This record gives sequence, C-alpha cells and structure tokens, in this order.
Amino acid sequence: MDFTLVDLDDEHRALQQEIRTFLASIFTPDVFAEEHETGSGYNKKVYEELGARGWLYPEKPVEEGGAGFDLIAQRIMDLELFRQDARVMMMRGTSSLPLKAMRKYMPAEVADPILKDAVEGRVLVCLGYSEPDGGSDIANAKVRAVQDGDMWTINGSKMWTTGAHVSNYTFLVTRTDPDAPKHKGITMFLVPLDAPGVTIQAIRTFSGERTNIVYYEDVVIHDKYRVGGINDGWNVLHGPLDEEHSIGLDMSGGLTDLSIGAGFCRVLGKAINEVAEWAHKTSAPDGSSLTDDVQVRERLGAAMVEYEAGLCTPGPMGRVKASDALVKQAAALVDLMGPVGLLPLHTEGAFGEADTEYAHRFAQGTATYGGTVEVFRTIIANHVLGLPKPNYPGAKVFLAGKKK
Amino acid sequence: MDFTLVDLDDEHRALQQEIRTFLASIFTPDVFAEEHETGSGYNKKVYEELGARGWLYPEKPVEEGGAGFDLIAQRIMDLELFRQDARVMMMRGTSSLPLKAMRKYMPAEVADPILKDAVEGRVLVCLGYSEPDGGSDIANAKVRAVQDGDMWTINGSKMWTTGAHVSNYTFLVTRTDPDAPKHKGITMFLVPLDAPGVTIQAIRTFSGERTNIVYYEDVVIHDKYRVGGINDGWNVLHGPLDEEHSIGLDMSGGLTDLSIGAGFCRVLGKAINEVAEWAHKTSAPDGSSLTDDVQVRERLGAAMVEYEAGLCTPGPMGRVKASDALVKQAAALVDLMGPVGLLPLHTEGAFGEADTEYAHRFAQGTATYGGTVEVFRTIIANHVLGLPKPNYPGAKVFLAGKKK
Amino acid sequence: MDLLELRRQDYTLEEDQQLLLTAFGEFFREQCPTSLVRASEPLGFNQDLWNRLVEMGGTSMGLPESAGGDGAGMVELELVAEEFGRSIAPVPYIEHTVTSRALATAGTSSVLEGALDGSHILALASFPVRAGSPQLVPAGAIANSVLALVGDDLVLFTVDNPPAHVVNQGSTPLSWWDFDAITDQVVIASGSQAKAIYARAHDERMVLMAAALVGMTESALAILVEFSKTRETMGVPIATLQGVAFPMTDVAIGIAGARNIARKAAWYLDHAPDERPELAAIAMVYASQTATHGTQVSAHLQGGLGFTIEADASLYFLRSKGWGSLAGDPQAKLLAIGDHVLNTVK
Amino acid sequence: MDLLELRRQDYTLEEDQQLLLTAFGEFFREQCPTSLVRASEPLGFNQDLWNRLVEMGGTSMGLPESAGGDGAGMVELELVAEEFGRSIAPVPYIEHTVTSRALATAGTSSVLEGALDGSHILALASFPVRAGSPQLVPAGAIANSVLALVGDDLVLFTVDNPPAHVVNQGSTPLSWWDFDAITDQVVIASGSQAKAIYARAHDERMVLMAAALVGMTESALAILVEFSKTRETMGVPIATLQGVAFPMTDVAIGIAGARNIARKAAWYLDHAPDERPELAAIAMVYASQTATHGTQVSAHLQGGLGFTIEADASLYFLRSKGWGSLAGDPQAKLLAIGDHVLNTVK
Repeated sequence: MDFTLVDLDDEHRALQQEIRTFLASIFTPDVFAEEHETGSGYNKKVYEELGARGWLYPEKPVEEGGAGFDLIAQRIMDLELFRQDARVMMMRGTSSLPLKAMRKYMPAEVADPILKDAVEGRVLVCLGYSEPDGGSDIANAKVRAVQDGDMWTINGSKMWTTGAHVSNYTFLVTRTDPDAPKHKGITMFLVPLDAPGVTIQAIRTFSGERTNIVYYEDVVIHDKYRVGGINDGWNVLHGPLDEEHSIGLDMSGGLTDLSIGAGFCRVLGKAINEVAEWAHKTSAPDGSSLTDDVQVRERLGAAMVEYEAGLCTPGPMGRVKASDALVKQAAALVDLMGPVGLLPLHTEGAFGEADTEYAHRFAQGTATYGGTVEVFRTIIANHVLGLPKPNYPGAKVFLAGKKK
Repeated sequence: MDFTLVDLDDEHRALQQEIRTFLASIFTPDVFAEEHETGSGYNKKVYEELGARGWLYPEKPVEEGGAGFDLIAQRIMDLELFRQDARVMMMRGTSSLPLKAMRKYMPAEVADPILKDAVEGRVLVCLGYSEPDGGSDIANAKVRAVQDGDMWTINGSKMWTTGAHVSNYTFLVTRTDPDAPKHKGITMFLVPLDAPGVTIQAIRTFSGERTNIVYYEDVVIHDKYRVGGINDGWNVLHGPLDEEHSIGLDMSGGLTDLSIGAGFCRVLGKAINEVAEWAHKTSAPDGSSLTDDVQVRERLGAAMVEYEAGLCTPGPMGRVKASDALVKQAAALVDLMGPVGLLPLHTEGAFGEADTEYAHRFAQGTATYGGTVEVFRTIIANHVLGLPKPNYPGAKVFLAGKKK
Repeated sequence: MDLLELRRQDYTLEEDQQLLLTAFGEFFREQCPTSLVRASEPLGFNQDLWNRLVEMGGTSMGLPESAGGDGAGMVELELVAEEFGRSIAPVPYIEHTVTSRALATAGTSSVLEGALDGSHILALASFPVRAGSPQLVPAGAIANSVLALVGDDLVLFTVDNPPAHVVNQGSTPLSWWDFDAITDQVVIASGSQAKAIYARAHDERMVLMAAALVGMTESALAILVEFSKTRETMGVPIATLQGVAFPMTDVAIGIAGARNIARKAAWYLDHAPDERPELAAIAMVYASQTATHGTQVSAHLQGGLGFTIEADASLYFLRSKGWGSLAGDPQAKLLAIGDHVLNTVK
Repeated sequence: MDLLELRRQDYTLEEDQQLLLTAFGEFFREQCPTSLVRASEPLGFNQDLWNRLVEMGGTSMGLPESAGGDGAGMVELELVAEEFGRSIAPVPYIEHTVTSRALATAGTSSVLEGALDGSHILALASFPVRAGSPQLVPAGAIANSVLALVGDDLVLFTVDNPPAHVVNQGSTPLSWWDFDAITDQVVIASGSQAKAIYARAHDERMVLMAAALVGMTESALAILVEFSKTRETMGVPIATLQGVAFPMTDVAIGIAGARNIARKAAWYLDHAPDERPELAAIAMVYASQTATHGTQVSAHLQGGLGFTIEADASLYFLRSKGWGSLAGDPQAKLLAIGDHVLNTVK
C-alpha cells in the first residue's frame, strides 16, 4: 500500500510547470463562457492547441501523435486539466473509445489519416449507440444498414449522441441481419456526419450539457467505413465497452482513479469546499458563525464520509457508489445553504462559483452516463456476487450478459 | 377530518375505569415474568379472566361470548391493554383469524363449542400456513392430507406455527390434490394438536419470541374438522388473509389504527420516550446536559418524524412504512445511547425498561410478520400503482396475485 | 409523548372539502398545463393565471369574513395547496395566503383590499431582519409588500417596484430585499403578539409548502408510472422489475404519509394549535424528504430522458429543492421537534 | 480539502501482508467456527482461543521490538482485524492491542510482559473518568487493567478481579468500572503527552473496529448470497429478483469501500498521522453504516429464518451494534470530520 505524495523528479516538476503555464494560457475566459453557453464538452481552440503538442492524448506514443507520457506525467496532466475545469475535455474521453476500435479493426489506409487528425485535435468521433426506445440495450439496435455492392444505405435514428454537432464522425451501431440472433446481426460503421441524409437535433439536459438525436435518412456510405466484419459488431464493441465497464484492478501503482466515479467525487468535493467556505463567510440569522453550528459541521462531516467512500470504492462498484453519494449529498448541501444554494453561476448573490447548485443538477446525469446504476448493479450482482441471471426474454443480449 | 380527544360520556368513563382497574389486577408481575421467560405471547390466567368477562373479544356480541363493545369501548380496551404491555395478547390476534373462517365454513355443531371455548379464553387456534421452504407462498403447501372414508391422514411439516405449544388447534393448509393447479388443490383443516403423530419443536427469535416447527406424522383426524370444501382451501383462506392484508379505508370515525404498523410505531414511541428520559437523566462525558446536545435533539426529532409517518400512513403502505421506520430509528437510537443502549431488561445499569434495546431486536421481525415488506411492496405496486405483474413461473399462486 | 391518548384520527373529508379539492384540481389542471409552467420560466409568475385564481377565490378564501374573505381554514387551504403543487403553478399562492392571513390577524386593513383582489401581492421574509444583510425573499420579485420581523416588531415593508428577479433553480420569483433601504415601513404588531403572528405565519407556510410538495411529487410519480408500463428493457416492461417497481412503491408510500401528516397538521392549526406545536415542522420535513426522493426517482428511472429539460420530470426535480428550500432547512427544523419530544417527557 | 494533490492511492498489499492475511484468515476460520462463538456466549470470551491467538503472535505483533514485540504496523493489525471480525471471535483482540501499544508508547514496561503472553488483559476506557460516574468498559469483564484519562493524566487502573460481566446485545465482556473505588492507579503519562497517547489509542481502536465490522459484514453477506441462490419464491431463486439482488449489491459496494477506507486509514496512522487526522473517524463511521445496513439486510432477506437465534445471521446482526457501539456514537464523530473540512478551507 502506498498513499505518499508523489515526489517529482526535476523532469516531471518542469513538465508540471510547463503544463500548468500552457493550460492557463489556452483556458481563457471565452473558453468557459462558450462551454457555459453551449454545454458541448468541447472547445476547438483548446483541442487543437493541445493536439499540436501531442497533449490531447499524451499517453499515446509520439509516433501516434501523443507525447509518450508515463503514468506520473499523465496524472499531472489530468490534475492540471481538472484545475482548469475539465468539462470541455469531455469529448476527448468520448472519442478515445472508437479510436481504439478503428486502429484495431479498420484498414490502416482508411483509419490512419483519421486517427492522426483525431489525435491532433482536428477530428472528433462520437458514439452512435443508444436509440430512442433502446435504453442500455445496445444489441437491440434497430438502425438498418443495407449493403449494395461497395456501398451501404443507413436508415433510422440514434439518441444521446453526445457531441454529434461538433464531431466529424459517429461510431455507429447498425442492424445488418434482422434475422440473426440480436447480437449476431450487428455491424459497426464510422459514419461521416457531413454525409447527405444526416440530421442532428439538439437535446439539452438540466445540467446544461448538450446531447443530440441523430436521424439517418438514406445515408449512403462506402464500405471502407465499416469497422470490423459484417455482423461482427458485437465483438468490435467489446473493446470500447469493456473499457467503459471494467475499470477495476489497479496496475498503475495508484496513479489512476479507482473508478470513473472519482470524477463524480471531484464535483462533490468542490461543493463540499464551497459550503465550507460559505460557512466561514456567512453568519447565521442570529449573527453567530456558521462554523460553530453543530448541524453545519455534522453535515459537512457526513458529506466528507460519502466523498471518501465514493473515492475509495473500486471499479463498477465505485461508479455506483460515487453517483449515489453525489446525488444524496448534493441535495443535502443545497438544503444546508438554503435559497442561496439555488442560485446558479453569474446570478446576483450566488456564492462563489455556485458549485453546489451545479452539483445538484449534474448529479442526476451521473446515475445514467454510460449505463445506469441499475445496469451496473446487475453487472455487480452477476460478476462480483456470482448471482444467477434472471431469465428475461431479452436477457441474453443485455449488456450485463456479455461477460458470460 | 377529526383529531379531537374523545369526550367520554359517563358510561364510557366508568367502563374505562373498570377496565383499567381490572387489567391492573390481572396483569401481575408473574405475568410479565412468564412472558419474558417463554415469549409465548399468551398467558392462561389473563386469557381466562378476560374471557370470563367477555373481554377477550369484547367487540363480539354478548350471545357470541363477547361484550358487544362499541368502537369507543374497543379503543379504550386496546389502549388499556397497551398500557399493560400487550405482548401476552399476541395469540388473541392470531386466533381471531381462524375463528372467523370456522364460523363461516364449519358445521355449527362442530364449530360452536370450540368457538365458545376460544372466546372464553380456554382454547387457542394457531396458524399452520408456512412450510420450511415455502416463504410467503402459501398455495405452494406440500403438507399432504389423504382421505379414507370419514378420516384424513396428514403428513408433512409446518414452519412458523407461532403458539402451537399453547394452542389446542391449528388452522392447517394442506395439499389434497397434487395434480390440480397449485391453488385449486388445497384444503383447510382444524387439526387438534393433541392428536397422535403431532410433534412440536421450539424456535426462538432474537427478540425473545417463541415460534414452532410442527411435524405431522400419519396424523389421523375426522372429516368433521375440515374447514370448507375439499380443494376449496384457497377461498377459505381469503377471509383471514384479506383481513390480514387489506386493512385500509377507515369506517370507524378514526377510532381504529390506520394500519397494523401502528403497533410497530408504539414500540418506536416507547423507545423515543425512553431516550428522551435518558437524555434528561444523563449528563454528557463533559458534564453538560444531554438535553442541550444538538445531536440528541436532532435525532429525537428525526425519530419523531418517522414515528409520525408510520402512524399516519394508511393500509398496507403503513405496514411497510412503520416497519422501515422502526428498523432504522431503533438502530439510530441505540447508536445515540451508546453501550447502555445494548443492555437488556433486568441487567445492571440498564436504563428504565430497556425499551430501546428491545426495539432494536423486535424491529427485525416486523419486516417479516404476516408477509415480508417485499410481499407488501409487490401488493402495493400491483394494486395501488396498478403496475403490470411480472411473469414468474409461480407468480399466479403468489400471495400478491390473489386479488386479481 | 403520550402513547395512550384516546384521540380520533379521522382523515375523512367533509363533502364541501371534497368539492373544493375537486374544483381546484380541475382549475389547475385546465388552467395550468406544464406548457404554461415552462412559458412562465424563469420568473415563475403568470399574471393571467393569477387573475383567474383570484376569480376562483384563491386569494380571498383564506381571509376571515370580517376582512372580506370567505373564512376558510387551514384544512381547506391545504387541500388547495396540494392541487397548486400538483400543477407547480407559477403563482404566489402560499406566500400571499399566509402573509395576508397574518395581516388580518394583526388587524391591518390597509393593504388587504389589494390583497383580496390580487393586485397587491404579499410575501413573508424567512428570517428576522438584520441591518446590513439583505435577504432572498420568496415571491420577492413580484411582491408589493413583505412582512418581516424587526427586533420585537412585525413590520410591513412596501415598495413601488420590487427588487429585480434572481434566476434560480426552482424558477420562482426570488429577489434580494435590502430592508434597510426601504422607507415605507409600517409596524403592524409588537412584542409577544408580533412574535406569535410571525411564528404562526411560518407554521402555515410550512404546512402549505408540505402540501404543495406532496402534490408535486404525485405528478412526478404519475408520469413515471406511465413511462414504466410502456418502456421495455430485456423484453419486459421496466415496471415488472422490482428494481424499478420497489422505488416507485416507496415514493407512493411517502406520498400517502406526507399527505396525511400535512392534512393533520392543518387540522391542528385550525382546532388545537397548542397541542402539537411541532406538527407543522414534521409535515414540512417529511414532505421535503418525500419530494427530494420522489422527484429524483421519477427523473432517474426515466433514464436519459428524465435528465433532459424537454421531460416534465425535470420540472418537478428542479422544484423539489427550488420550492422546498424556501420554507427553510429541514434538518434545522428537527431541533424544535426534538425539543418538543424532550418537553413531553419532562 | 485539496482536490489536486498528486498522491498515490495504491491499495496493493505487500507479499508478506498477503501472507499475514491468509494465515490469520485460516487461523480464525479453523479455530473459531460459529459453534465456538455461540458456546462462548453470553460472556464473549474464550480462554482457549485467546491462548491460541497468543501463540499465533496475535498479542505481540503490534508491540515494538524494543518492548519485546514484532513491530507490526497498523496496516498489518488492520488486516488481522478484518479476519478477527469475519469470525466474530470471542477474544479482546482490539482492546488489548490498542491499549498495550499505548502503554509501550508511554514507555510503561510494568504490565507489558503479561500483555505479551496474554496473561494480563488490557482495555481502554471510552470516556475520560468523571468522579461518581462509573463507565461501561469494553472487555472490562475480563480485563486486569484499564487505561483511562483522568484530568490531564493517563492512568492505568489495575484490579485483582474485574467487575462482574453485564449481559449485552453483542455478547461482549462489558462491565461497569467504578474508577473511584480502584486503589491500584499508576499515572503513565501527563499533559499533552497523555492526551496524545489517549487520542491515538482511540484512533487505532476506531480503525481496527472498522476493519472488524467489514469482516463481520462480509460473513453476513456470504451466508445470504448462498441462501438466495437456493431459496425459491414464485418458482425462481430469490437471487434473480432485483428486490433481493440490489440490496445485496449495495451491501457488497459498502464492504468494498469500507475495507479500502479502513486500510487507507491504517496506512495514514503508520506513515502520515497528521495529514488526514479525520480518516480514522471516517473509516469507523462508514464501516458502522455498512455493518448496520449489511447485517440487517442479511437477516431480513433470509425471511423468518434470519430472525431466529438458530441462524448465524442473528450473530452478525446483534453484533453490528453490539460491537460497533463500543467505539462510540458514529454521528458524534461527524463533527470532528466536519471541523477538519472547515479547517482545510481556512
């Protein structure tokens, strides 16, 4: 076990300084203003500036357009990005999944130029997984792709295609054999979003994020955009999906988060810090200091316990725990602040950055992103506790079923 | 709406005085000592004394051995019994269910003498419903009853037959047609527990109550003990079971509890009162008074909110709410009292009657008695929210299914 | 507490109460669809709906006949508040009602005429006034007068133009009131009478807000129930999964209890205000817990959809705190409840 | 708090730590079946098991080599505590360990020899001594000496015969100690040193108790998991119902986090005691919540069976509070945690 502060050598210390200075120079006020306005989780300038230095995916080797960062350097970068507020970096994470599949399953002459642009920040790839009535049941995809010689014609619509409006391609789950068992009739494509017949419609969440419905009407693309074999989409998906769902055992010497829930905990941590600051700067109706208020101290303590629990719970279990903790504690902290806790950023009298008010809205999404907490509870029940699977009509193609 | 204190007329006031005095005379220390020792929920002297006055089932008309109490008089009796600690009255409630079925489905010449003895406190009837692997799934009964002329031979075993060791009869669910659909092959019997082949084995709960496993080995009884038609047991059961599950709409002008959960709330109420007394009589480690301790005041307040919620939630919903409230709040109150909260009645330094320590153990049973909270949640989901029923292999014979 | 009280607990509504409930239920359902709620954001006030509510008697019913009102009690006002909350109506029903009742109790007739016809909107300050610290006042952005406690005096502050609206999570007409700067101040009561009227107004606000949260949560649950019957996963309606059905059941359980407590608390305020002084706070605390949990469950179990502003679930979720917080921190109210328990065993 | 610390969070055990965990896991599994736990009720002490634990080095490992011990750290002691709790072993492992370590820190050698060979059992008073108010002391019914804070002094109270056992819900060797009446009192430290040693001992007790509660809850969950796979309702194993599977999942989630926090807190006590002073309390609070919930779920989801004294589920349920309460009221600990948060943003 090791929880020591990392003792940086001169090289890493210099890099940390360089990263900090550079990020401060590119994360200008207009970047935050734009993100606050659009909720796109993306900023052209930031991505291209980072990409130009190989810092968009710095863990990749230099020959792939990265910076060959070791684990310490990667951690430095992650923390410095968080210092700047990582919201605009969201699409980087989204793109990273299909990039791996493209490298593995597409012919190099098709994939390489796209990968180069993506790593350099000029191209984004979004995920065309869910459908309007599909829930987390990806293998239930109904979007049809029909082959005609070298070309495919795509029809249907996808829900929750976050970043479609700023992306160049979507990593699309299509149904190519309606007669085969659900998960054996799926093919993956990399669909250029500027193709005729593609319509993108905005959906806004109440945390201010933007996502999209994407309609595909007789969209014709070349077979070269196929990712992996025909009807082999389920296996192609495993790569990215497993990555999304099986973050668990630590091989990094404690330099990576225990789960994707750590990101949720940081949002809770900011709210906790804000409420603590608020308690210092605010006096009770009777004029006394809130830092002496037993109920203030108690609830900050309770929130801290849940923060720590979310941070220290590993893998899929941490993803569920952190979401539950954020949902419950953000609500409790809003209660504690009272009406001021209802005032969002940039409103008269809002406290600080209004991190608590934001956390309360943001929390709800964390229970759904990349699979609901119920999906993950099912995965934990089957794969951690080893409980028998319920025999639902569609259970076999359920996400939780794939690890059989 | 009406929440007024009942303004008793002279007659009721006199009755209240009479009941209070009489109960005080029969609930002698040895009654409590015996109950504490046996956990039988029964006391021979108390039952016979009450029965002799028609006060065991005072709501029944005089000609049936009751006292023809009106609703106010019944409420007076219930509250005065609670004042004495109603634990020993538990078997009265248990017996009351089969008595109704006997009157309705048995020939008078068989039923009447038994009913007379029961109402007068000389005979108890317990419930032979559950089986070792049966859960709440009564229609799954495996205990066999085979007819041979006027006689039936019974084989098998029943679990959770509370009061079997003090009862004269058990109201038994038997399987008489193994080939028919589960709930169409059931017959009810009133089995004399002194019949050869009946063996009663004690089970103790950690709340100090006693229940039993009852084994039936070639137990031969006369057909006159059959309650209702052959293979018609499911309908016979509805009477008592519906009563057990559908306490809801108030026809009593607010003189009856909103749900059986009210009884659980009284146990919580006693614990709350005890902790409040304890706070008055105890000083904190630093010598200050616990009544000034914000966390003491806060938790008493939180427990009071849950107590009120359990009391005010009607019907099956109240049964679930009250159990949840008791389970969670009893645990919280034990935490509050610290080690003293772990000391049971009659131990050195235990506080008062150790109501809190008892509540923590008793609470667990309330989540199971007469159908688990999960069974009731299912009933509420289907019958209050109108949600579709899951299609389980055995769902049709599930308790929750009976109200189709 | 006395566990042996021989007291009725009869929740049955009188016929006229049932009619009132039905009438206002229809009124809000017809006059206030969620499209109107959305159209009234972010201010959270719709003048036209307010005028119709005045016509319905929504502003006069709660005032004594002596003050030109209809003399309805808290029970009736609570029933209306349930329907008001069910439609999350963008009108200051609660603030205006409790404040005008407080003025009537104090015998202040000056602004009551305008209060009766809805032209003069009244609001209640949540905390005693402290020099140099402005307050966020519920309905303050549309209120002509705000009632506040200043030392031992109950003071009515009146302005020509209410302070600018502050956008907030619940889309209610919040605004900052700097009482020091307001010249039109009228003392309407002093000493113990002032404190009593102020405390009563807060109790009434808690009970009506509890009722509104109950109605709001019922709406949130209703849309989830419909969604769960039609939405399928793994080939079955999600309503058949206990992981979905049980949380919905727990919300329904919370609603049933919270409604009864709110109604019971209203009855006590009408008939026996000194016998259960903590009941209004209990109603508020439990309704707040029920709404926090219920609207969250409703939004979450509708999946990504429930997280979008297009979904009505978002309207209820954002108001569970956006309305609930306006009646004060629930946790803080536990102390007074606990003190009551401690007093009853003394 | 600093959310940007560049700190490792590596929970990987060293090989020797893994071996230690395995060795004590086997020891308790073989030497302490639940039949022995039952046979040791109500006192909750088994002399034979205690002797074997001494042979295993259970009493010496935590003492510095200078004091004749093996110099193990809190991390190692925490791992043993997990296995100790998993078998709910009727021996005073926690009380004896933290108290003997405190004596060693204070440089008291007098009773340490007896502590090393287990012949002289040590316990720790939960509260500072107040004249005229006896205390319930964990392991007090079998302890030869109890360490307690008296004013600014840390005092070791020794008796020939410990006070009589008080039967309690957790079947532990609780007894009332009337410190005023004890003549054999030795001051082992004073002033700030006394307070520091006392506070450290309590932190160590919280971390070891947290570990024990984690192990206990894992045992409770394990028997439920097996039950749920075989027990059927409505024709399916109850484990396939989300109403059963999800609560079990939440217990597993709680265990995974509580274990990591307890281990992390132990590491900080060994390597950086001043950097996260609130972590021991966090470990205790979260483990207590996890055990309260987990043992309740285990008993309840086994139906009536889980409510009987015959079922092992009852052993864990009764000890979740019976052991957990001995390290102090979890709610009260939140205050110190909150104060730490407030201090870090100052």
